[in-house]
Amino acid sequence: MMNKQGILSIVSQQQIAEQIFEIKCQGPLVKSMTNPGQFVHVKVDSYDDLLLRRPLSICDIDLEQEILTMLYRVEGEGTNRLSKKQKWEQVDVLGPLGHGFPVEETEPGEVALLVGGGIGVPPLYYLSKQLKKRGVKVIHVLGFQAKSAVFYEKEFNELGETYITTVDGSHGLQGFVTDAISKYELSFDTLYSCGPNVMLKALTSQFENSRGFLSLEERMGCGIGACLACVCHPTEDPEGTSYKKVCTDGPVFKVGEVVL
Amino acid sequence: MMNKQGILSIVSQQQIAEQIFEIKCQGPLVKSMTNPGQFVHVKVDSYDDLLLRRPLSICDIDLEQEILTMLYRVEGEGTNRLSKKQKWEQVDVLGPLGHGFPVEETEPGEVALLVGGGIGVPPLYYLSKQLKKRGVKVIHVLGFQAKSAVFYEKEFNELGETYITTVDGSHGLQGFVTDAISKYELSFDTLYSCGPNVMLKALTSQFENSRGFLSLEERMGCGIGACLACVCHPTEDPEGTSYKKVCTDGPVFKVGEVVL
Amino acid sequence: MSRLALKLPGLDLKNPIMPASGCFGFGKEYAQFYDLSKLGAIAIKATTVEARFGNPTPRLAETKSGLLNAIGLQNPGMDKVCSEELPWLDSFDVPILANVAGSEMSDYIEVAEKVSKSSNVTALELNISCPNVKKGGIAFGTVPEVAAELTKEVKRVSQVPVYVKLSPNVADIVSMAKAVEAAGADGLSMINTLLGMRIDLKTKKPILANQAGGLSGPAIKPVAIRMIHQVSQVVNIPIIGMGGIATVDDVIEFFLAGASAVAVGTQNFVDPYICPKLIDELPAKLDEMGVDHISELIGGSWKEVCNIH
Amino acid sequence: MSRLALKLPGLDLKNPIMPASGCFGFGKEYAQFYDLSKLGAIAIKATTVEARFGNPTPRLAETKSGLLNAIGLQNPGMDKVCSEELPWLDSFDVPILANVAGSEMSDYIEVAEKVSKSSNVTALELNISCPNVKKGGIAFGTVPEVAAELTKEVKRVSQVPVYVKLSPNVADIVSMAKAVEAAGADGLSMINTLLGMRIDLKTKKPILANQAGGLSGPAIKPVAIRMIHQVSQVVNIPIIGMGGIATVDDVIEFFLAGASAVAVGTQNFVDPYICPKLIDELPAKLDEMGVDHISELIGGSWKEVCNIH
Ligand SMILES: Cc1cc2nc3c(=O)[nH]c(=O)nc-3n(C[C@H](O)[C@H](O)[C@H](O)COP(=O)(O)OP(=O)(O)OC[C@H]3O[C@@H](n4cnc5c(N)ncnc54)[C@H](O)[C@@H]3O)c2cc1C
Ligand SMILES: Cc1cc2nc3c(=O)[nH]c(=O)nc-3n(C[C@H](O)[C@H](O)[C@H](O)COP(=O)(O)OP(=O)(O)OC[C@H]3O[C@@H](n4cnc5c(N)ncnc54)[C@H](O)[C@@H]3O)c2cc1C
Ligand SMILES: Cc1cc2nc3c(=O)[nH]c(=O)nc-3n(C[C@H](O)[C@H](O)[C@H](O)COP(=O)(O)O)c2cc1C
Ligand SMILES: Cc1cc2nc3c(=O)[nH]c(=O)nc-3n(C[C@H](O)[C@H](O)[C@H](O)COP(=O)(O)O)c2cc1C
Ligand code: FES
Ligand code: FES
Repeated sequence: MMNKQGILSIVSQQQIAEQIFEIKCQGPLVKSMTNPGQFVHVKVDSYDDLLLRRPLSICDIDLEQEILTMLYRVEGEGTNRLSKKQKWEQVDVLGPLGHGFPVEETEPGEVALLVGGGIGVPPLYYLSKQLKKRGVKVIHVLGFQAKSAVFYEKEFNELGETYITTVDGSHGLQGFVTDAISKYELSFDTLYSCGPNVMLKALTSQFENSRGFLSLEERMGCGIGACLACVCHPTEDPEGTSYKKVCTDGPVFKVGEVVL
Repeated sequence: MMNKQGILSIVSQQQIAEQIFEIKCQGPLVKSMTNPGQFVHVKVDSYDDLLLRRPLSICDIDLEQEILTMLYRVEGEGTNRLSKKQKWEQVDVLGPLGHGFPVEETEPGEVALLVGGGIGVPPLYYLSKQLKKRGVKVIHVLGFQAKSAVFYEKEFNELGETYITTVDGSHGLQGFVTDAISKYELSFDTLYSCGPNVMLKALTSQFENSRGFLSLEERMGCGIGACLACVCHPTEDPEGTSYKKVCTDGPVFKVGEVVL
Repeated sequence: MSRLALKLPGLDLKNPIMPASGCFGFGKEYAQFYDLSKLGAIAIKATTVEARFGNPTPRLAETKSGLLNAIGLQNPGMDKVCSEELPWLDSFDVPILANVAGSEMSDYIEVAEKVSKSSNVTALELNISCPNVKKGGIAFGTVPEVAAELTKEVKRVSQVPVYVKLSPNVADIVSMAKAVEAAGADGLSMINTLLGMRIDLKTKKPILANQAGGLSGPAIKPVAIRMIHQVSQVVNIPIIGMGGIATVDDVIEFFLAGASAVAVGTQNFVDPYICPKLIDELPAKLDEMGVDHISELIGGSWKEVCNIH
Repeated sequence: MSRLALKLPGLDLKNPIMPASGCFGFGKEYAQFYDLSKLGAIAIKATTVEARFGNPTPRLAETKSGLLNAIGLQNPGMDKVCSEELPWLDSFDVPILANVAGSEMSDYIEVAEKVSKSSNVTALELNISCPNVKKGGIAFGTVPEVAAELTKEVKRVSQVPVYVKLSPNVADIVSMAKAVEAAGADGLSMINTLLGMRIDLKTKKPILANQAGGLSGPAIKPVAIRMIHQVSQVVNIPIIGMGGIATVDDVIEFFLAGASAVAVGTQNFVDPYICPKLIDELPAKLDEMGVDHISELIGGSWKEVCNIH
């Protein structure tokens, strides 16, 4: 029997880019959050007009102080309400959930390319820290819409080479993450990525034969594998009845493992 | 065109008896709240799971500082949420609404008997202050369940004679307000009362020929006379199609005017 | 023409926002808050042949994101409505949609005939679905043949276009809609309330004196959207959409589902200024969506996209 | 006997709380959180003859106090359910209510026959009302004669008592209930989800890939309470009540309406510990209400009060 539910206290909340917030929460539950790429399922408040929890990635963990950092974009009512919460208010968190990025697939000394798009960037931060600790060389390519949406550039830079792209060219390279990879001729032993589906598809077609891991997003109900809201088809049975659940089999899958 | 809706800031909130809270709110809307016995319609918060406003009586007004005092009992979800609100948070108030107690029906020098039961006590406070200002002699009879539920005894005592009754006898006279009126042989020129229906019925049968005014309660939708949730029958047509609306024709009616 | 204006049978709308029947009385109370001429139209309270007191109280109970009501068609009767309420409304520049109710078919015909002659009533709304009327009423709203016959009879006597207000308490809303369209309805209103109940844990009895009541408010919006989405694809008459509208986003969602105008009910009780607020907020929302005229949104969730301009 | 224990056909309940079908899979996930033997029973996910993938994603959309789902009967098929899921559940001391679904009458019969032979399945729940199955399915749930025939056929082959799960998307729930009772149903489950839809303002399309979905959660509770209140007064078979249960007060409200046990659906997603929480909280609530045994509450909103003790 596990206890995966806990009440965490907000120790800080701040806006770090347009519509993007960083929230840090503290509590004993954080002790179990060791795997980058896992996520937590957050009940923003206790009002019943907004029923479901919201899945948010683990962006960073301070195991000693039991602090979980999440970065989120205000999308709709749930994230909007979360952004209004003050220091010392509480949130109900279920987690850690899912299978994260396999750090052990990259040997010390090898190169890992971490590619993030928009609000897919957060889980790469905890991942990068752990890879670096293991002695892996990390390269980051982070894509955003515009300069105003860029966040954590400094933080990633401290861990390794970091290339920023923006769609409108207002910061870094103009274009998509794939443009940066081509332009700077980035090579790697393992690819780790999280971001919008179009980006993951582009990466898959470019690197289908590489060792790579992609983190997917899907609307979730339970977050624990019971409701079947978040299923996808495995590549070997694209039309059949077999399936993978993003919440428990993922959110991280091998490149080519599931139909995007 | 009137503006009867305003956002008031909570300037204090405290528990004053078992389940009973006193809340003071400030804002320009308060300027228009001159009539005792009127009520305000309060939207406790902006969450949609609790749709309707809650009717609460005006208990006291500080016109100069624009402060409205309300006393309320935590009954269900709405009043429960209200009780959790902190100083400087805001509430959305519609009011003042309805017809209050007619102060002018009692001449200076006459005696007014103010009889309140439980959470019907609050509107009598602002009424008593105004009657006293007019030179009317005020006597209060306030009935509660038990000592733990008694509130504002001191405040009423400062305005005039005050008799407390409790059902279990733990404070004041044991019994009902009508017992106190009989026992102390209280006589009066005008009766003003607010409280549970059984109490109003008892008073009506005892004083049907006296000059008296009763404040009624009914579940409300709009609070402004449009939805017909709060109707009652006038005494002269108890089975017919004519009706009075508690929210706009009342909440205060003459003794005997409507069917209780 | 304004980007909010729409022409529906009998309803020349400055904008697509109107208060829903039963949630606005005959307008007097709200006229204290704002100029009723701002509204697209007004759907007035259900009118019956004789005056009615309605149900005993309590008549309201709250539910999660919803409201149960059992008012029970309280109204002063058609004579008084025609001699007092409607003349008073005449001073405003706003079309009136008169809600017609009854227990027998003959009641509807009598009210429709009389009320439709009033100079400022520009359309009727047949309330065939009021869940709080106990005798007869229900059958009209759930049997397509009966609804069709009623529509036909009322059309025969009405001086103005007739909208039929559909009940959501049916297995097959499409058959209902098609039946009344075939019978001559000029438009549809949907949806009326869902039948519901709440029980008080202290008294152990239903909160409403009438036991059951009609559920309205945000809780029922998904049911309304689904029904309008289904019906608007198979009928050729316009739909006035309603059920839980509280924000300008809700208004847009109803249009995308297939409504050509909307009515706001319960939210008037929460915010008496809601209708003018929605009217004021719509243009900015259209800008944000890159839409020139609100009519471009009608049925947008199922129509093939055609970017003409 | 414990004050929470109840005996229903095929269901020997330690307490009246069970997870609702489709909201608990086959129990494995929740077994990580608590001991499933604590539960009154478990209603397992709908089972069909063949394995099904279900609908494309997105399969969920939130609404005010509600949840729309269009999972689409995804399940591994009856053979796998009987060879893998049910044997795994055998290690718990808890009766299993097996939810049976299909597109044709013959599917239901085949699944019912096979599944009811499993040693730990103590009752069947006929899902005649799943709103997400497109062919056939709907008719079973909305036409009393068809539902009755299906019930009769399934009763003929089933080794265990049969509960029929009613759809709320009907005009007359009482006729449905009476028809299946007359056809031999041992109990009723109600309600399944209401049909609803949400449209995304950005894409202008329905959020669910399936367009419409089933509405569950607190938003639908008043509809469930109303239907159970109506039905429990006219049938002599027990009702498993569900629809929006989230608190112990909700459980009591369902009992007062006329339910003899309750199922919790959507709330499992919000709080995986909800079922054991409700079970733990019930005794204190009974104390507060001065009730010795939970069965005293059944139908309390309409039964004459009789204070025997
Ligand atoms: C595994 C996983 C990790 C995620 N990590 C992050 C993160 O670190 N930071 C971040 O900003 N966002 C993240 N997301 C997306 C985030 O969950 C949604 O943006 C958020 O749920 C939107 O909620 P809302 O109430 O603001 O929006 P609404 O649109 O009002 O939400 C309505 C419903 O749709 C669901 N929903 C809406 N958008 C998404 C989406 N993109 N993915 C999944 N469900 C969605 C919501 O959960 C909710 O149930 C993650 C999603 C998944 C599946
Ligand atoms: C004119 C008037 C003045 C009032 N003044 C006061 C006051 O000064 N102090 C005070 O404590 N209470 C007062 N009440 C009663 C107060 O409105 C209710 O106690 C309160 O609305 C309960 O809300 P709730 O959400 O806590 O309870 P719930 O039971 O959860 O409320 C559910 C619904 O029922 C309605 N309701 C429940 N009880 C009552 C009731 N007794 N009267 C009217 N509606 C009710 C609520 O407004 C709400 O719509 C007054 C009522 C009226 C009509
Ligand atoms: C208190 C109340 C009274 C109503 N009275 C009527 C009525 O007289 N005639 C009618 O057709 N609909 C009536 N309705 C239904 C509304 O017009 C509307 O169809 C329904 O409430 C859904 O809209 P909403 O969710 O915006 O309230 C009434 C609704 C409420 C809440
Ligand atoms: C995601 C989801 C899946 C469901 N699947 C089934 C199912 O397979 N069979 C069934 O009879 N009911 C199914 N239901 C309906 C529930 O069992 C229940 O009747 C309904 O959700 C109302 O209860 P609730 O409001 O507590 O969720 C499902 C509901 C949800 C939310
Ligand atoms: S979210 Fe429920 S199975 Fe994945
Ligand atoms: S509360 Fe609406 S008429 Fe009185």
